[in-house]
Amino acid sequence: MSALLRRAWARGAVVSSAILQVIALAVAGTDGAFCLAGYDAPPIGIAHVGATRIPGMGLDPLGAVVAFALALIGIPIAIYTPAYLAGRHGGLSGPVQQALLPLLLGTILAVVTAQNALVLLVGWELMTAFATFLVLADGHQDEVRRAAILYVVMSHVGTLLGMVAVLIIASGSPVLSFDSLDFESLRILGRDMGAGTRAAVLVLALVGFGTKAGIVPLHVWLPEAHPAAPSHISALLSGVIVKCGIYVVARVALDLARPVPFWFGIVLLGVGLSSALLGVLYALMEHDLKRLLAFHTVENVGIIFMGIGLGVALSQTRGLESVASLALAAGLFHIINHAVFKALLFLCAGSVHATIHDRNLEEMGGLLRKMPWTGTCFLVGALAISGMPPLNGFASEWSLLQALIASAQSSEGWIRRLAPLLVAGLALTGALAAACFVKAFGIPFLGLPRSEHARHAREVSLGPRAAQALLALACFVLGVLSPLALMLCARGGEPLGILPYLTFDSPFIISGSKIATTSPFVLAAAVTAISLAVAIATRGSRARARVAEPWVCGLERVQPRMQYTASAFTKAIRLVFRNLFRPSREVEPAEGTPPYYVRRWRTQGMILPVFERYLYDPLVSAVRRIAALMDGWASPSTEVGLFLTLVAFCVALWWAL
Amino acid sequence: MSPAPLETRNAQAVPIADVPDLGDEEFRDAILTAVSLGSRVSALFGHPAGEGKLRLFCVLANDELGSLALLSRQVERRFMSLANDCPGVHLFEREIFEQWGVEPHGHPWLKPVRFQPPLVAAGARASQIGVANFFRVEGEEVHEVAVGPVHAGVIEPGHFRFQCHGEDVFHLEISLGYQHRGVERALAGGPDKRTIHYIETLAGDTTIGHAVAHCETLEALAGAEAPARAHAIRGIALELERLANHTGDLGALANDVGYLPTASYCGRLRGDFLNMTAAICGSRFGRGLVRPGGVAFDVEPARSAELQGRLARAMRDIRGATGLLWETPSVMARFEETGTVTRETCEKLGFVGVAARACGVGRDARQDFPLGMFRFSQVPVMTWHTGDVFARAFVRALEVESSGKFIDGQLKALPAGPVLAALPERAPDRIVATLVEGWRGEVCHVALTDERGRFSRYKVVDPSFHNWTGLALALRGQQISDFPLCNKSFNLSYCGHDL
Amino acid sequence: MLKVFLERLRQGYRTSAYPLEEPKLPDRLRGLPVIDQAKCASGCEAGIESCPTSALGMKDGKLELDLGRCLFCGECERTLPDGAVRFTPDHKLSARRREDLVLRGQELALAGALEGEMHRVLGRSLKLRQVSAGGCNACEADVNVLTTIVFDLGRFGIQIVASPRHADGILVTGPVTENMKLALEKTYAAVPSPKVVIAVGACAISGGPYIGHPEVHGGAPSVVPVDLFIPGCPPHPMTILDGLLRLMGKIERKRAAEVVE
Amino acid sequence: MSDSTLESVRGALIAALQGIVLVALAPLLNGLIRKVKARLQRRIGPPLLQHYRDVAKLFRKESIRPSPASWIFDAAPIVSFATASVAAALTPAICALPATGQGDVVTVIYLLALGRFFVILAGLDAASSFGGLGSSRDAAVSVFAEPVAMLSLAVVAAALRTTTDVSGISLASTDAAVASGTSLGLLAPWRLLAALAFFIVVLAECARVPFDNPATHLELTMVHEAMLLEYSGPSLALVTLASLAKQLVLLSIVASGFFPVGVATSLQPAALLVAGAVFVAKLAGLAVLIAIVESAIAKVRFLRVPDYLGVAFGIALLAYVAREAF
Repeated sequence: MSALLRRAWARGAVVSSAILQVIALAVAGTDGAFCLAGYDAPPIGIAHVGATRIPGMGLDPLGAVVAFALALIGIPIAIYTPAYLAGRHGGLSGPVQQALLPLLLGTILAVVTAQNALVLLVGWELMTAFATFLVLADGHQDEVRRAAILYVVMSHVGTLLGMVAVLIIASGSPVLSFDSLDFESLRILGRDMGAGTRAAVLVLALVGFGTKAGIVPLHVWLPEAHPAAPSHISALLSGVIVKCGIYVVARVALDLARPVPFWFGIVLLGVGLSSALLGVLYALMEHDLKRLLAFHTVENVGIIFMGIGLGVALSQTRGLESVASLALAAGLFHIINHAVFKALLFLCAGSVHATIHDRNLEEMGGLLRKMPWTGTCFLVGALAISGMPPLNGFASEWSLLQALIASAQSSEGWIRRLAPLLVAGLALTGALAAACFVKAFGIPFLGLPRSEHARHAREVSLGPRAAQALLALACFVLGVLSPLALMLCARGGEPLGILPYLTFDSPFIISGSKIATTSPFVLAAAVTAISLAVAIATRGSRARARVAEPWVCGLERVQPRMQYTASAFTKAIRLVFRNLFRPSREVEPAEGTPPYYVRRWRTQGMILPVFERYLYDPLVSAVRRIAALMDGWASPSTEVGLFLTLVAFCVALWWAL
Repeated sequence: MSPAPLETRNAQAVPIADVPDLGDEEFRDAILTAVSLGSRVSALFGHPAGEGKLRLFCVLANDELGSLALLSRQVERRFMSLANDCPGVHLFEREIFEQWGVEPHGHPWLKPVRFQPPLVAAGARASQIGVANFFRVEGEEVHEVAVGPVHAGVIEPGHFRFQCHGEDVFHLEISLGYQHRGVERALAGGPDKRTIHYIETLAGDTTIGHAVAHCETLEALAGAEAPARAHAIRGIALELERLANHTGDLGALANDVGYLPTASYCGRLRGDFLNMTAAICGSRFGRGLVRPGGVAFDVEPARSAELQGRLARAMRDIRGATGLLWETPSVMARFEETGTVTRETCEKLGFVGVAARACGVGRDARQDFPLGMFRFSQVPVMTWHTGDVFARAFVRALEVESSGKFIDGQLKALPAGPVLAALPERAPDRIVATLVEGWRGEVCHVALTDERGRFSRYKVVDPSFHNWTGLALALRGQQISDFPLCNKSFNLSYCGHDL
Repeated sequence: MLKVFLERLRQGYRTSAYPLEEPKLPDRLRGLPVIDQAKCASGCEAGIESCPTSALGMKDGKLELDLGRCLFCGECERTLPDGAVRFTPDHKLSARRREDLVLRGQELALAGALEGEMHRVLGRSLKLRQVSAGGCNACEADVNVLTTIVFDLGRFGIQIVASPRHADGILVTGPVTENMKLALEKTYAAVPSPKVVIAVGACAISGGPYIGHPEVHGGAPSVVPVDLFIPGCPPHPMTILDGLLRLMGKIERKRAAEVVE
Repeated sequence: MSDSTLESVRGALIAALQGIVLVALAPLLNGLIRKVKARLQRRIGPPLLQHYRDVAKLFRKESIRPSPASWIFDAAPIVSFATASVAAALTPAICALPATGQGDVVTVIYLLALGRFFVILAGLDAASSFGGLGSSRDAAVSVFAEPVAMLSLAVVAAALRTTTDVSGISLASTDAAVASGTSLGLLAPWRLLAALAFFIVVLAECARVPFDNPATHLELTMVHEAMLLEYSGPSLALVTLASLAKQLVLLSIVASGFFPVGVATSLQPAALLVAGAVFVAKLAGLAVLIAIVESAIAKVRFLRVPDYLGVAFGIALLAYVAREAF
């Protein structure tokens, strides 16, 4: 009886917490939307207690973009979570997780509404802490713990660097107080920095906070932490927490340290392009579904940085202000878009994992027929992330592409020369992403099941289905209304000094004097109309269609083993980029002589994780060596190390104040 | 000292009793010794010896000496497999197992050859075709590609099972038998009115090759010889068959790499050569031409003159058409270093015909074991050393040239006389092995007669039987999209293998 | 590149004008046999035995030749009384019904076009999947040759396609071995209707030289319904082309046009 | 109705009309390529209208769906046909008016990518090895083709200091050609190089030699057709039409996007007539060019396809350098 009661109580707590979350996030989202639309914030909202603004906090258009993204995905996640928590075993209990989640959401909101560096940094640290707990929520296997530690360590090292950047700006002030760390004061200080100091601030901010954003080569924690976390946490991690990294980079480097020199725009473009390309390339080689999605986060962060970087680089070119605004808007819009479709994909991946308990694509197959809702929603997400019209990914990618093409008209030689390469790079990224998602959808969801688990897959319950459907719908709506969304996002440039010169005559058509014209709405309408017409015209033949075994050259029947595997699907691409991947294969070949007949032959292909091998491994061993030197007075255990960083952080803060 | 194998010559009938009957070890040693001295196994087959026993006959061919050797041994349920030491016999041993239920002990890869019903009444049929246990390369990323028996092109049925990773082929297993019509079984007890038709349809594109081998066999058993004019016409027909098929193959190779000019010209020229055969006998494949005792159709002077003219024109055109292949870099890029078979593999497994000559092995029965017209008029052996698709294409092109010269020479100097002679009775209790160089390679017919001179066993070894393994090996580590090209470069017979 | 075009000029234009012109065929070609019952008066029973596939028979005292079994070897020309059976170089041999192939001295009822809906659907575009069901590769080769420039099958809207799903019918060669039976059934089932089956060669029609073998099934009709029979061993490519064109109604129509003129 | 509404309605009508006409003509264009190819081999070849007969037949035939397939299998032909049709409506062809509402070339390419996405999925849906083989190859080809396409378009837009809008390119080209006739002229090196790069992409995207062999029967060597092996009846007709339309769309980008000579800039019947004739002539020229290419070179080994596209990428880069230099 008591057990039953306890379970009912737990369930009730989880559900009511979810409802509260939905309400709170709805408020935050409305707030963000209002802010972007240029209206005053409504009387109750974030960064307010009642009608009073909390000191050191406040929403501006840049933060509003992330807040809006958080609301968009937080609500479906809240709907998704209860059923997910009910269905799993072990790990943190449901109520505890459900209690941690609002805390995490709160700290995220604190980060994006902070108007004071101290608030920002405290919020940031708390966000990291809560996120770590939630990453650990689902298990205590070594790999999960390792992932969490990697996340914490990298996050903290990054934070330290970022903090130094903030402190450099603040160091111009005669006194350090809470008020002197207000953004307003920092902006004034920032304006007077010397070129060298500014450069140091920009680079430190990018490296420090960019770690959280997962820019290459600081991305290595992402593919470890995402698969380890429960899927809705992965969704939040990729959807918003990573974006907070971008947000803080933009805030510190582009806002507080203004005016931003031109070269930093180019740096951002370079970082963006390399993250985009490397992210998608590693994603292609992945056959762990969640790791694959995590690598795509790296890619999309890259795209976002490209947009922001182009905005920065063009903002100083006369005559191209509207293009700069478009580029920035595209980048910020992509923050929202990526949040939406990545959350969608992670939730769907979670649903798949919940039913077949596997993340390996090679063990899946035929899931669309077993899980039509989840499969279809995943397809929408896959189409969106691949930039397929008329979904939201298309709108932001297309806008960025147009901005890049238009920037070839810049009088600035660098940008003009780089623009076509960037166009090609972005196109390559898009094409690779499409190839990757053809794989990520096609291999697990189509064809025949490749394992017993996959054969017995079942559709998830109503809650998760609704959450997924909501996000899929959001992909569509954001795509169709992208001109409107772009105009709103352009306002996010205001705090960065990239003024929103973007106006479209219609909320459905993107056009301008320097860019081409497109209309996801018209495309959607036309493609849908023709599809419907054709579908209706040919419905008779489909209704009469005969179901038959696939053609296997006259053999009895097709076997699952005859389907392409995930790794085989991208083999050709792997070979082209072999210098990057360094693919190798372990073969246990034929036994015995002569070699003409074989008895047993086992093979396993792999790629070399270049960054881990050549960047981090030496680093780690160097640290180990230093730690060994210090063996006499400090324990080298990771936990203590963690503790020490926290202490160092607190000391630094205290000293700063 | 064990009894030596019986030395004999091509198409020479000898009493079965003269063939030494060896013990297990002796049989094995004799074959291994001979192979180490340069011989290869042309045929190895079983023949029921009564009392539940099976007598294995082995035909060893020594290309350098031009001699054949026969040996045999009696087995009951099993015998020591030779396949590990002499890989060339692995298919023969599997065949023996399938036909007679006698197990080659220690065979590394004992699978059905053609899924045929056993020749012994009590034997159980092998497993169902197409659902066999195919070799699997393990590893989660490996997948299979199954092709056949119904292929995309207009070709014979066979099943190919690739173990792949994307474009890469780890392993190819070839499973044949779809064409099995039971010809060898039906040939026993002959010759009768259907025999020559069985022979002519063993492999439809090698009608002349098999028919010549068969007729030489019968003539040897009868102790007679066909007239000289018939030999010349047989030679012409044999080389026309080679011309037509080689030309067709070159065109097909061009077609497989999507190179249209040569593909279309060769497609047409192949027809021209076939039509020249039809001009001689009315059938494009030479059906009804070669008959025991000679040939059924004469080539009159007028016909010969016309043929010479047609040949000259076709030869000029084929030179132009094939020349394009070697001069087009995009074609050569596809041909070179594709589907390579090393000379060592070739020698170990005993490939024959174009496949062997393209590995640099100068093996050609027209030169090594000449019969008929080839005793008097020699055709040079064409080889190339690279063992790849290019080599097999290039050797074909060279042979087209030399065959054209041979035909032209024969047409200009046809011996006078009749074309058909009546054959005397066949000798009883004889064995005869005949090797003829068909266009694919060595066609081997072995006939054993009973006490009335009828066939108690008629064994046919199509050149394809030796070479199929070569195709499987050529594909290892290749790209799967090159398979059609490799396959065409070997162009092996399915029905010749499946009989 | 230049060489390619020079060679093209030299190779010349080779497509036969069939069916507008009669093809030039070898004088020794053994095509349509003609039976003269009168020559059999002196007794044909002895000669009949020489037929390797028992295509020859006596029914009601009349000589009968089943083209579906005939290998066109010409043996009967030699063993029967002179002129009882005479092979002409006429290549037109195909028939729509199996029984039409049995000659008793009457004119061969050549194949007519597909009827009704089948003709409307397939009359102007016919894609075929070839199934080699135990053939010796001669029929296959002579089908293959139809796609060369000489016969240029494509100009009639006929094409050999890779997938049975894209096909409108199957073209069967070979006697249908036991090992190929399933594959043939599978292929037939894989073709979307309406579909046709074309049996090419003596093997595919009756089993050819392998009639009676337990390893084979006696041709395509024993497994699938056949719409067009093209006899021969192997049939001359012109015979096959003629059969296909008749099936599509392309030759009949040409005749009609001639009549109008 | 206001002027601008009228304008956009008229623009939509023109676009719809163009879409219908181009989709209707697409089989003819391929018929022409096949005919020329046949002539180059000295054969008669299939009738020009054979594609229409094939398609008409397919609409009357039975549909078969493979047992493992999901709704993707049914949807892919429809989506690919719809996207190709919309692309045909938007692609540069006969007229270029600033206000027709015809979109830009980049959108056209994205639309085609959407169709391709579905077709590639359909290849995986039937669970057969050939489908997977075709899908994997097609995905790889598209990965390397798309950047080249975008780069060459960007080069043209950048060189003309305009956008990738159809009208933008056309107007800038015609203006420029009239104005200077030199560096912005129709035969400027950058334009020729960019067009060449794009043309190579067209060959790759449309499964033509040297990337694919449209005439092959061999599953193992196929790229595009391998994905479609399971389709039959109306579905096959739709995917066939879609790929033919895609070919025409891409070729019309070459014809009227890269060389917008003769493109009508007003809606006067005479101008449209001339523009139509010029367009048809340009397409016919491209068809002959494709036929010649297919008759003169062999198909490359599949894993060499990226190399060829890499060369195309180099050419597009060169175009860019050429534009900077001259």
